[in-house]
Amino acid sequence: MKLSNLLVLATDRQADRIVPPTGYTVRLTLFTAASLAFLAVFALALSLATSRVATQWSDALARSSTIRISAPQDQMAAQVAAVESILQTTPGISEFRVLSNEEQAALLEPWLGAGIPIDALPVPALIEVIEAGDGFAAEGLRLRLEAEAPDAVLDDHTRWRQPLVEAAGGLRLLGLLSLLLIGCATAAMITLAAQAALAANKQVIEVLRLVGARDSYIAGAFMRRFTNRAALGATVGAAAGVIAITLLPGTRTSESFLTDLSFEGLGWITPIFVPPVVAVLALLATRHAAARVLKGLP
Amino acid sequence: MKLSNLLVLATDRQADRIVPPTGYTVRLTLFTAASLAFLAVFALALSLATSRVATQWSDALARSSTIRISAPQDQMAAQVAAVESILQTTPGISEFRVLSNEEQAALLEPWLGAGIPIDALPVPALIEVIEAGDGFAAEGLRLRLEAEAPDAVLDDHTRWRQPLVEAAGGLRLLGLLSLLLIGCATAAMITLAAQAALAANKQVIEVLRLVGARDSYIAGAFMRRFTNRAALGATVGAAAGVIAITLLPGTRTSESFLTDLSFEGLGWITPIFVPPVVAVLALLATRHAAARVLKGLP
Amino acid sequence: MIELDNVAYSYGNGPALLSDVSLKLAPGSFHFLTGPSGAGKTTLLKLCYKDLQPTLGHVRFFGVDGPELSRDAVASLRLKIGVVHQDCQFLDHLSVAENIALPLTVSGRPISASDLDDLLGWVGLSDQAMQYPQELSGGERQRAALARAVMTAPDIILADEPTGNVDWDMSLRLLSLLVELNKMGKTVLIATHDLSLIRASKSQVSTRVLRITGGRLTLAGADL
Amino acid sequence: MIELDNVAYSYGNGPALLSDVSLKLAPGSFHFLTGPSGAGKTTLLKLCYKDLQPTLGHVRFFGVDGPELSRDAVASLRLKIGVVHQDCQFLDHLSVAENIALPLTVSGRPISASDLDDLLGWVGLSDQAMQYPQELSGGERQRAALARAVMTAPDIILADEPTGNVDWDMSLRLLSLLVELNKMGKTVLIATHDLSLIRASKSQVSTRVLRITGGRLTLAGADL
Ligand SMILES: Nc1ncnc2c1ncn2[C@@H]1O[C@H](COP(=O)(O)OP(=O)(O)OP(=O)(O)O)[C@@H](O)[C@H]1O
Ligand SMILES: Nc1ncnc2c1ncn2[C@@H]1O[C@H](COP(=O)(O)OP(=O)(O)OP(=O)(O)O)[C@@H](O)[C@H]1O
Ligand SMILES: [Mg+2]
Ligand SMILES: [Mg+2]
Repeated sequence: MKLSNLLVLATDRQADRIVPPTGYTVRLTLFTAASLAFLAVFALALSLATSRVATQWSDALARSSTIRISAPQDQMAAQVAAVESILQTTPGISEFRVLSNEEQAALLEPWLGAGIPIDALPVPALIEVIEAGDGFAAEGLRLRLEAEAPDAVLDDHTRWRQPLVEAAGGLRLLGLLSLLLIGCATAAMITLAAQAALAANKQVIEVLRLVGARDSYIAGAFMRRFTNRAALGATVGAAAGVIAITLLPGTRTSESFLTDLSFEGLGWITPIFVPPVVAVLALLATRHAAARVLKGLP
Repeated sequence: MKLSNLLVLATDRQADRIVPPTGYTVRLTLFTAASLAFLAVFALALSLATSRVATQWSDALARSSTIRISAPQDQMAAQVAAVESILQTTPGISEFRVLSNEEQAALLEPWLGAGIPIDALPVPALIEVIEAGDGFAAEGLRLRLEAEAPDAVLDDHTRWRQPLVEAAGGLRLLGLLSLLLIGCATAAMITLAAQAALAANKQVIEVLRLVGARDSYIAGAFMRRFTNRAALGATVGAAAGVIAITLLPGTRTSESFLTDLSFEGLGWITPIFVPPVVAVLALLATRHAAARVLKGLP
Repeated sequence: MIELDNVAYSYGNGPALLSDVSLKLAPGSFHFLTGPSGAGKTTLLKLCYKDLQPTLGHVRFFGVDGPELSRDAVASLRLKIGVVHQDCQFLDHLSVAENIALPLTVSGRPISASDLDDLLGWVGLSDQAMQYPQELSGGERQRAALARAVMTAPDIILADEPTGNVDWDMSLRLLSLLVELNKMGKTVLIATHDLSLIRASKSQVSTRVLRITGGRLTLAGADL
Repeated sequence: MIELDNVAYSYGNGPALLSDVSLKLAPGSFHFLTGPSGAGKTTLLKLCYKDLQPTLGHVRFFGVDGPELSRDAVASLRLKIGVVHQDCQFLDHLSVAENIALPLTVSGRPISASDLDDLLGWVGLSDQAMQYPQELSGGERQRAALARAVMTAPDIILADEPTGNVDWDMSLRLLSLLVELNKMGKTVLIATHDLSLIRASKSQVSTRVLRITGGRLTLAGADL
C-alpha cells in the first residue's frame, strides 16, 4: 500500500459528500465490522487464555522435581549432604529443600491414614527442587547423583507431566486456530462488504466518471467513507467484546483458571489493535473493489 | 411461519426468473452462509468436545472412591469384612475390591521408593469403590461405616475433584457460549445479507409491483432464490468445516482428549442440521425484508 | 371506469400541485393530457393507477374507492390498466421480449408467441426482441414500454409521453396502434407535450384534450 | 476539436451500426444530428466523449488520438466536453443544485453561487434547486442535465435529445441558451428527432444538419 493512500484519509473531507451517506451498504459495513471485531476480541481472549493456561501448566509441572533418597539409615545424612552440594553447583535451580517429617506425613496420608508414626518408618528423604530460568539438564544431574549419592533417585515428573503438556499445547493450537478462522472470516466478509458496497454504488461511480472525476478522487472518497465506517463498527464491536468478556460470569478461582477468559496485564491492550486491523482491511478491500469497478468504465 | 411459506418453496419454479440470477447479492448470500456454516460447525465441534471432556472428567473423577481402614492389626480382618458387607448392600455401587499389597506399594512408590517392605509396615487396608448409575449417597455410607467399622474412612475425593469439575463446567459453558455467539452472528449476518439483497433489488420489486405482480408472488420468488442460495452456501460451508475438522492435526491420544475436536458417534450427525437451520433463517429474513420493501410500495 | 372526484394532491407538505381535479375516464374514450413541463401530468397519471393516493377527494377504480382496495386487488387492477411510464423501467436481466411479456408472466397467464411477435413488429422491435433493455436506444425503450403496457389487452391504457424520444413517423405509427386499440373499446389517455401529435390524431378519432395549468384541469378549446 | 476519421462501430460481434463516419466538430460550429430512432445518434455521441472506442478508424480529441489519452486525461477531457445524456443520470443523494455543480466539485473548482442561480433561472429550475433528482418531472430532469452540461463552461456541448420531454416554449428557451453559448464560441452538437426545433434554429444561427441513415452519416439537404 502506497503512503499516498493513507495520506488521502486525512485530506479533502469535502469530497466525501459524493458518496451516498446512508443506506444498507453503510449499515452492512458497520455491522460486519462490528460483529467480526466482537468475535475477534473473543477469539483473542480465548487465544490468550489458552496460551496462558498452557504456559501455566507447563511451568507449574516442569518447575518442580523431587529427589528421593532411600539410603540405609546410617548413610542417609551423608547422601542428603552430597545431594545438597550437587544441587548447589547445578545451574538452573532456583531453590531446593528437604521436606520435613510433617510434610511427608501429609503426602502419605491418603494411603496410610493420619497419625502414622513417620519416625518409626524407613521412609526415604525427599528433596523438592524448583527450577529457575530454562531449568536444569535432567540427564546430567542424574549422572552426577548416581556417582556421588547412589541411593538418590531424580523424579522430574516427566511421566505425569507429558499428557498435560501435550494438552496444553493442543489448547494453544486451538486458540490460535480460532483466531485464524475469525481473522479469515473477517477479511473475507469485509472484502465482500466492500464489493457489495461498491457494486451498489456502481451508478454513482459511473455518473462521477462521466462528469469528469478522476479515478483517484472517486476511489479516495469511497475508501475514506468505508474505512471510517469499518473502523467505527470495529471499535464499537471490540468495545462490546471487551465489555462482554468483563461481564462474563466470574468462574475465576485459583484452580479453574482454565475457563477464565478475561484479559490479564498487557493482554488488555490487544483488543485495541482490532479496529486498526479491520480498518486497514477495509481500506485495502475498498481500494481493490473501487479499482475493479473503475476499470470497467471508459 | 405459515405452512404456505414452505409449500411455496416446492412450486412455481418458473417465476424464479424474475429474480436477477447473479450479481454480488447472490455471492454475498452464498458466501455469508458458507463462512458462517463453517464457523458454526467448528463451534459445534468445540461445544461437543468440551461437553464430552466435561462429562468424562466428572465421570472419571466421580466414579471412584477409596475406603481406608487403619484398624489395629487384630481388628483389621473383621473391619474389612464389615465394610465389604456394608458395600454389598449399598445401592449405587458397581464394584469394589481390596487393593493388594503390590498395588499399595506401587501407590506409595513415589514417596517411599521401590522395594519397601510393605508387609512390615502398619499400612491401612485400602478398598477401591467404583460407582454405578447415579452413584451412592456418601453421607449415608459414612454413617453406616462409622457405626459398624469405626476405623474405616471414606474418601470420595471431593477435595481433589471439585476444582476439576468446576473447570469442566466452565469448559462446557465456553463451548455453549461460542455456539451461541456464532449463532447470533449467523442470524444477524443472514438477516443483513437478505436486507442488502432485497434493497439492491428494490427496483426489480418496484417494476414487478407496477406490472401487477402480487406481494406473495414477489416475496415467494425472492424467498426461494435466497433460501436456496443460503442452503447451498451453508451446505458447502458445513462440509468444508467437517473436512477441516477431520484433517486437523491428530492430537488424539488417550490423555489429551481435551484438545481433540473431532466428532464422535452421533456427533457426526449434528453438522447436518446446520444447513437447514441457516436456510430457515434465510427464509425468515428474506420474508421479513421483502415484506418491508413491499410495504413501502403502493 | 376511473373517476377522479374533486381530487387535490401535494407532495409532502408542499403546496397543492393539483386541486379540484374531477375527471371521468369513460369506457372507450380517448383523452390527451397536456400542460407545461412540471405541471403535474405524470402526477395525475400516478393517481389514476393508484401509485399515489390523493391528498383530498376520491379516486374510484371500476366503481370502488381507492382506499378500499386490498393490496392484491391493486395488483389485479394494474393488470387491467396498462401504463407507459415516463421513465420506462425494465428488468435488466430479462430480454426485451420477456420484459414485454412480464405482466402475463406475473399473473400466471399463458403467453401467445404470435401475439408477442405481432406486437414487436408493430412497435418496430422485432430485431431487438432478444436484446437486453440496457442495450436499447432511448426511443426503443419507449416503444418497448408501450408494448408492455398493451400486452395484457388492458381495459385502460395510460401513456406518459410515449413519443418523447421517437421520430415523427414512429410517433404516428404508435398513435395509430393506440387508436386501433381504442376502436376495440379500450380507454386511452395520453400525456404529451407534442401538440402536432394531438393534431394528427384529430382525423383518426374523436378525442378530448385536457390541459393542466396552475394546478387545475381544464378542457382545451379548438385553439390547438 | 473532435475529429472522427473513417470511424466504424458495432456493439459486440453484431453488424456494424456505424461505418465510414467522418466528422469534424470545428470550434464554434453548430450541428444538429438526426435520424430515425435506433439509427445510432447516441452511439455517435458516445464516441465523441470517449464513452465508446471505435471498432475501426480514429477519434481525435483536441488533436490527440483516443487510445493515447490516459485515464486522468479522459477525466480532464470530460470537463471540456459538456454532455446532456439521453438517460439523464444524477446522484440521488445530492440536491438538484449540487448535482448541477458536480463537475466543478469533482474538479476542485470554486462554485459561483450567482452563476448557478442564473443558470437555474434560465432552465426554469429555481424553485426545484433544493429538491432531489428523483422528485423532478421528466422535463425538469432534462433541463437539469442541460444545466449540468454547461456548468463548467465547456468548449464543446453534446446534447442528446435535450428537449424530448419538454414543451415547445421550453424547447425554444433551451435552444436559445445553446445558441447563446455558441455565439460565445462554444461548439454545439444536438441530437434530436424534433425537426421543428431544427427549423426554429435556422433563423438564429447557421447550422449544419447531419443525418444518420443505414449506418452512414450524411449532410441533410434543404428539405427540412
Ligand atoms: N416526489 C416528489 N417530491 C416532491 N416534488 C415532486 C415529486 N415528484 C414531482 N414533484 C414536483 O411536482 C411537479 C409536477 O411533476 P410531474 O412529474 O407531475 O410533472 P409533469 O407534468 O409530468 O412534467 P413533465 O412534462 O416534465 O414530465 C414538478 O414540479 C416536480 O418537481
Ligand atoms: N449496448 C448495446 N448492445 C447492443 N446493441 C446496442 C447497445 N446499445 C445500443 N444498441 C443498439 O444500437 C442501435 C443504435 O442505438 P442508439 O442508442 O445509438 O440509437 P439512437 O439513434 O440514439 O436512437 P434513439 O433516437 O431511439 O435514442 C439500437 O438499435 C440499439 O438497439
Ligand atoms: Mg411527466
Ligand atoms: Mg439515442
